Amino acid sequence: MTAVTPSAWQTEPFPDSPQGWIDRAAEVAAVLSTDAAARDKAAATPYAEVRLLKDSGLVTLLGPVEHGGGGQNWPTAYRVVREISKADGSVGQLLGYHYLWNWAARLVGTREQWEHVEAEAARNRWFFGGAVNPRDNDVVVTEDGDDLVFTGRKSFSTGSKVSDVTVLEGVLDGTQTHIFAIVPSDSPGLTFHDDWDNIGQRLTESGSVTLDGVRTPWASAAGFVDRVFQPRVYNTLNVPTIQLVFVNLYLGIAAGALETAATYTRTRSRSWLHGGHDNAVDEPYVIDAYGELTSRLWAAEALADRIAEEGERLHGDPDAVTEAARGEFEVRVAAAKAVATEVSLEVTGRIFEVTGARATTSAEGLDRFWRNVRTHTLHDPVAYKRREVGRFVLTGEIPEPTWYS
Amino acid sequence: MTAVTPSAWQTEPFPDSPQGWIDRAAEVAAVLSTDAAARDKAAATPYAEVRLLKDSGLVTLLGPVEHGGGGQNWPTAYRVVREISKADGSVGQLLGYHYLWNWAARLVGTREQWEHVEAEAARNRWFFGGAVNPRDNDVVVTEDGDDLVFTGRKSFSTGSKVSDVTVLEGVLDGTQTHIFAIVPSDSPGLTFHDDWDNIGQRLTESGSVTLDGVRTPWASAAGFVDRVFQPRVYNTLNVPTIQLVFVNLYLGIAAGALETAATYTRTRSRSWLHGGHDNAVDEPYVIDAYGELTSRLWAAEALADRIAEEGERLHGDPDAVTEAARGEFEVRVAAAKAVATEVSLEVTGRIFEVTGARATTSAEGLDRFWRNVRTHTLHDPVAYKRREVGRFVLTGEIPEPTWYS
Amino acid sequence: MTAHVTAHVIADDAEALETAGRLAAEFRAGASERDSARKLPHAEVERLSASGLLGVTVPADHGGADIRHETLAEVFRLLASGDPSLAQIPQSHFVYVNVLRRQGTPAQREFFFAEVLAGRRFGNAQSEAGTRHVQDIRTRLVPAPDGSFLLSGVKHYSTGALFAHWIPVLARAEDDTLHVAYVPREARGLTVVDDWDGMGQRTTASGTVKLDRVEVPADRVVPHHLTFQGPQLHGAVAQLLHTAIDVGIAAAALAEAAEFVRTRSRPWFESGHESAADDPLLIQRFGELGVQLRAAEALLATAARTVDAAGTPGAGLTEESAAEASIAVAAAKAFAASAAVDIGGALFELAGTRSALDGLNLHRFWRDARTHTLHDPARWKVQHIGRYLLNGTLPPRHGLL
Amino acid sequence: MTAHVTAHVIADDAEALETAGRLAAEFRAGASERDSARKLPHAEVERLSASGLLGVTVPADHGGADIRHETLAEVFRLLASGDPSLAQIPQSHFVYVNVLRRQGTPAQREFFFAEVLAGRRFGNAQSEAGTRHVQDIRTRLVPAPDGSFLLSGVKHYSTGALFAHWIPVLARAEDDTLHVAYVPREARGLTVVDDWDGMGQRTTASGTVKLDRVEVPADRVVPHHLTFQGPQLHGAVAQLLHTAIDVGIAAAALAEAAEFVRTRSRPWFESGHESAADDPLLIQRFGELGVQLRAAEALLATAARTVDAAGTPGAGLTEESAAEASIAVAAAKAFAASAAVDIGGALFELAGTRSALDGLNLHRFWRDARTHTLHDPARWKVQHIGRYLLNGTLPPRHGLL
Repeated sequence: MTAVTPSAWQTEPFPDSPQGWIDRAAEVAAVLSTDAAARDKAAATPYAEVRLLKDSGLVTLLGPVEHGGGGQNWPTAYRVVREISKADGSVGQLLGYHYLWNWAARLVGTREQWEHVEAEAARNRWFFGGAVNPRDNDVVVTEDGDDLVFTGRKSFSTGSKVSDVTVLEGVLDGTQTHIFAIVPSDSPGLTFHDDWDNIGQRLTESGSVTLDGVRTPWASAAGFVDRVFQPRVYNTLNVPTIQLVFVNLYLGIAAGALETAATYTRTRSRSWLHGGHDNAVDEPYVIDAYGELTSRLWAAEALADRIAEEGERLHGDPDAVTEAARGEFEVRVAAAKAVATEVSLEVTGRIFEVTGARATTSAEGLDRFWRNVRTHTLHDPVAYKRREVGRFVLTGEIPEPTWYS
Repeated sequence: MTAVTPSAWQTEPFPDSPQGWIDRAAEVAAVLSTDAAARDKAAATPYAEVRLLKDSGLVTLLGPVEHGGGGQNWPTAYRVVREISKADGSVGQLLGYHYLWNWAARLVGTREQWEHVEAEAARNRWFFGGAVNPRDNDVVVTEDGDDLVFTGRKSFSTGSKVSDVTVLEGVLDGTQTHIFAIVPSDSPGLTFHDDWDNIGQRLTESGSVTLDGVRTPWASAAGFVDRVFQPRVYNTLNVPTIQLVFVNLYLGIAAGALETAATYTRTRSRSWLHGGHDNAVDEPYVIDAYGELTSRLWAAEALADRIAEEGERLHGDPDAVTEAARGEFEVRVAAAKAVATEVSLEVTGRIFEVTGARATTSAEGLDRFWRNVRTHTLHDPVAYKRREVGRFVLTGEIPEPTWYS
Repeated sequence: MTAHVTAHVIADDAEALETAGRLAAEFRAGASERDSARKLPHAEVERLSASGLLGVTVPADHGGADIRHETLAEVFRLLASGDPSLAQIPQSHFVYVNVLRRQGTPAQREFFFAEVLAGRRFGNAQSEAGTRHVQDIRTRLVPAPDGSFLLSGVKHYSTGALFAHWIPVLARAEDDTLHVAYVPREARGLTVVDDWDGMGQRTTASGTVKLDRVEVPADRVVPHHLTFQGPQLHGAVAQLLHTAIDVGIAAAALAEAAEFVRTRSRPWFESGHESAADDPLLIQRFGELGVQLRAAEALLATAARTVDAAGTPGAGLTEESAAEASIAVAAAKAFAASAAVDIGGALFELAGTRSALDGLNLHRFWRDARTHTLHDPARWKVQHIGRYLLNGTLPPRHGLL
Repeated sequence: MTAHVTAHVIADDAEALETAGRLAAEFRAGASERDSARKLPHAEVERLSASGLLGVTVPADHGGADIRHETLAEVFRLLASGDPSLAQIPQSHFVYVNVLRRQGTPAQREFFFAEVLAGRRFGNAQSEAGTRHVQDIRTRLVPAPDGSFLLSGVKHYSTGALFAHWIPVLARAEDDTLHVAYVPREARGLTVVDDWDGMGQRTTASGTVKLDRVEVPADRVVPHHLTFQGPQLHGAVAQLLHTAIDVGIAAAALAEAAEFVRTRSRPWFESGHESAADDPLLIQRFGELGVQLRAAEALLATAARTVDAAGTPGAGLTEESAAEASIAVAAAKAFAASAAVDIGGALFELAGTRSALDGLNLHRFWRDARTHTLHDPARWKVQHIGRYLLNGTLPPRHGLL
């Protein structure tokens, strides 16, 4: 980050309302947007960006008030992710994943565990990373007295070097049992590799991780009581909860693209020769394109917000979550994912039609929005999200919980 | 209507919550759907249908509780319109327009006027029609002592013969002043013609009207004090309020089409020869189409509901409505209209691809959904709705209030 | 036998095109009325016979013009731009002329090609209801002791049967192989029921054919299954004609929309123009649909040329050239289907509020397109195209590809 | 003068196609690396010259092959399927050969056609920044007392200029009419600045040409404005070549996606298949994009044939045939632009998560398509098509239609 000065927020009190937090996020976004294109090109490790998230208080948004957290809920967190993603999709992703990893204790852990984790996280303004790519089945967990030892490799992580703590995931040796645990990111044996070099989301530090005997107490294994996992339906809310982070990430990037393009069209685009218009903003087809893209984006945003509220009813009473309720929530999130994927690819691809040929200069970097969406929307195929929705409306079938549904 | 029996609702108390009213509407829709295709073909005057709306209490949904109304607000009314439109777009339109004409007193009238009208309407379960097509400038209002006399013709009306009262609109002779007044539908000089014969919305009684000296007291001219109109910004909320009726009409028809098609696919469609599937519901492409259409529909519904809430903040404090707030609401509604038009045409046209060739038999009448949407979406060109949105995001310009924006 | 028919014999491709253009213009005049009154086009079908168009695929050595597929596709496109139902009626006629070209004995060819050149029409009796899928055919040819057959079954969606002199019936022999039995329209035990009630293509008379122990001499039976034992264009040609119908509907709908806007639509008050035809947003939509229509037309012509270039069975046709022809036609059909439905629907947003009057019957284009494009699912064409493109998988051999 | 060049002379259309196919395959190998390193294709441009492809539109009476536009379009499509930047470099070369064909004096034609057959290249210097719109040209030819001219101005987006032997400069004469001055690359006062920094088409070297009182003899100036005083195909041909580039990008992107899926993609765990290439949802998407690509290809070929059939100025070309050619090309271009951008983007959803690795550089197709399709706005093509379709309005005569 080229131009971060010590943040004014350090001395300011926390916002006291959801809207206040969204406004705070917009202020952070304004700082990020000043050099977003240049930072995308440089693709440096985002230490300064994470500093900004900490200074502004956004990292503790979901944390308990009594320990210095913001005491907000998921609908606000999603809006904050969207706001940040308008300026910088990478930082939006880092923050959104952080919220989920921070919440992982609550999703999977016992009450004692998550109360402890959330208190520590809020007090220390921990930034969470994760090494939980579930398509790699190559982290083995072995027991060594009262400790667990993680060994293996994950091909993708998030946050890695910029995180204070990392959520690890592995399979207990000789079993089918997955174990989650939170360890300090500087734990011995935990090595983050510098091999994330993708066309988009370039600052997310999503490279591979090696776990060479990373040690953590058995007692920190989330959700285990006397070394036996205590399953709840609520565990499986991890997927729709993070997928809705993705949705808001895409919608934020799309909104940022549209705003950036509108500024360009307003201030720099030439009108076309036959138009009889002096300015590009007066061309009917330019106006029409903005109207069409905006309308679709607003619909997707409304769906994302509504589903966040639907999810909040589940998060509000975790023990009451039934398989049916979880399944319907997952289907709704799948629909939002389908719509958000479509609209964000469309918006980020079509803005060029209303900015014009000169806007393709690399210096402008307007393609970062498309590259960011294009990269992250490959996380899991959207066709299978549509399948969840289609099956539900056709046959009433709810998706079986997996790592992706 | 072929099969209406005296409704059970006459002896039941009113629902006491928005959801209760939506459930009531769903019960009415279930009755309407049993012979919707046959009634569409017959295109008879919908006396029985309006009776059903009255018996079920839906006509007085917005009316004051103390006079026998349901005491609900616009967001619930919109949901009710959507619910009815799932079964029968014509009846959904009749009801939605009824709500608007009933509300016209509040939009344009003085407090004394609207309190009087709403009390009478609720007590008598009036069904409202309207003869207010603003593109016809050919109804002249003349003064005759304490009376106003309306003379001329409107090429479209709604409700006409099935209504108890009709909202008239005309221009005061020699001025540019529009006058609205509510008159009994059997007023002398008011003639509804049987010339509505369109491809869709066939039961809406939208034919032309002749006004041959229709007389009403000057005192009933909405919003006039001492024969001088008292303008408020709130007057101009008529357009976004009715346009949001349209939005919910389209979305209801689309949802009905999708549900009807899903039932057909589930129970009657054959799978295609190469699929290796026994049932059409197992074909990946069939599932995909339902997933895609449902996702888009849900997004449009979420936007419609959110904007209804935004509008309710304006309806809740009419005197506080500023031009800017009205303009932004209008832009939001325009976006919803653009999205709803697109998705409803897509859904009603594409259902055939997932029901198959045999579903095109006239007896099935599956084309009524498309014909209904196609007909009503021609009310005003959606391209100009996109223009409102595009101008707003590009230049911040809000639409000037007209009859269509 | 059937009433005496005399037909002109068309000489070449150019005459076929000229004739089709002329007939399309004639048919266009009454198409809307026939549709709305569901009035079957008996006189028009006779005009078609008399014009000689039904004989243009008879081989040259039997006296026919043997026109190119590119020309035949254009003939269908033109007819459909005039009256889509009328254009669909002879679709199976040409398909069953093709069956004879491929599998007919010399005697069968001589006899039937003379019938065709005389203007006699083939209908069809293929499809069966209540079976598992469209290729699950249960109608049977039961051998009689004298070498003839008895044919029993019920066929639905038999486009053209009502107007036909001969009804080719798809049936299985004792060994389950597919044959076509050419049965005279007035054969004892054969009934055609006019029970087609589609929302579109309303005057195709695609009704039911009932066969109750109909006697069929052995020399009226053709071993159609042999067609599919090697590379074949049977499916490609059949689908090419369907594609041409969709493209014709699309073209007619767009032309009607333009005519309506020029002559009847009011300008939208916000457009700032005196005439609807000057509204740039309306013009833009016409431009978009014009591009879509031109793409459909270009794909149709390309597909037809690909069929022409593929060779014929036994004379240059290979697995690969047959597959490429099938895929080219499938691509054209999938695209044309969308174009026809889109343009049939968009007509209204172009023409404006007044166009929804039922009496104008402008929804016939959409109804026709929506009905006809469901003949067989476009999604399966797309799947076969994807398999071909991604894995080089050749499409299956059957009459729908 | 320029370095000595020797070029093969191509004999006919077939040889042109064969040569283009061969070169495209060669160029494909290094295209990604050239793009990612922004390494200008100097050697490849020389190969193009040597192959004789740059001379194929020289009239037969000057020794050229004078190939059809259908062939020329296919040559560009092939080259672009190998390397889209490399394909764009000679686009203006052919445009300015055409200017000489139309308006060159016999002496100019003799001189320049010999240059072209020898493999020499024309670049371009057309576009100006900071003006009101793209046809607002301010570069001037100022007459000198000896009958020659002095040329001053700054041109941007001068594709090919860096590689050119001759730079045709668009300039206004004293009377404001448009002329083209053919200036040697090494002329005194002429500088080419390699400042093109587009996100796509990165190695086209579409940089800046600065002209500071460059001396131009009178016999190097061609009255280009005369081209637009009657029916013309200048714009249609220029745009046809741009269209071919977009279609080539689309084809290359889809082929690359298929190759990736077949060889590198993992199957999605819910698909129930062992190989990604067997996933029916993936196959379906390939099918959809295959249809879109085939439509673009069919429109390109149809447009090229329409140009060929339109006649030439003074020999059959009419207002109507020229308009139909321009509209056919405009439709093809509008459609191809969407297809190229769509397929370039869809490649990733087909190929899956691993395809987003920056090192694979698979985003080059989208970047190239997105950049090149903005050359001039598709929305205005659509508007002209709409005017033509709805009101019969002939498109304006200029170099972009």
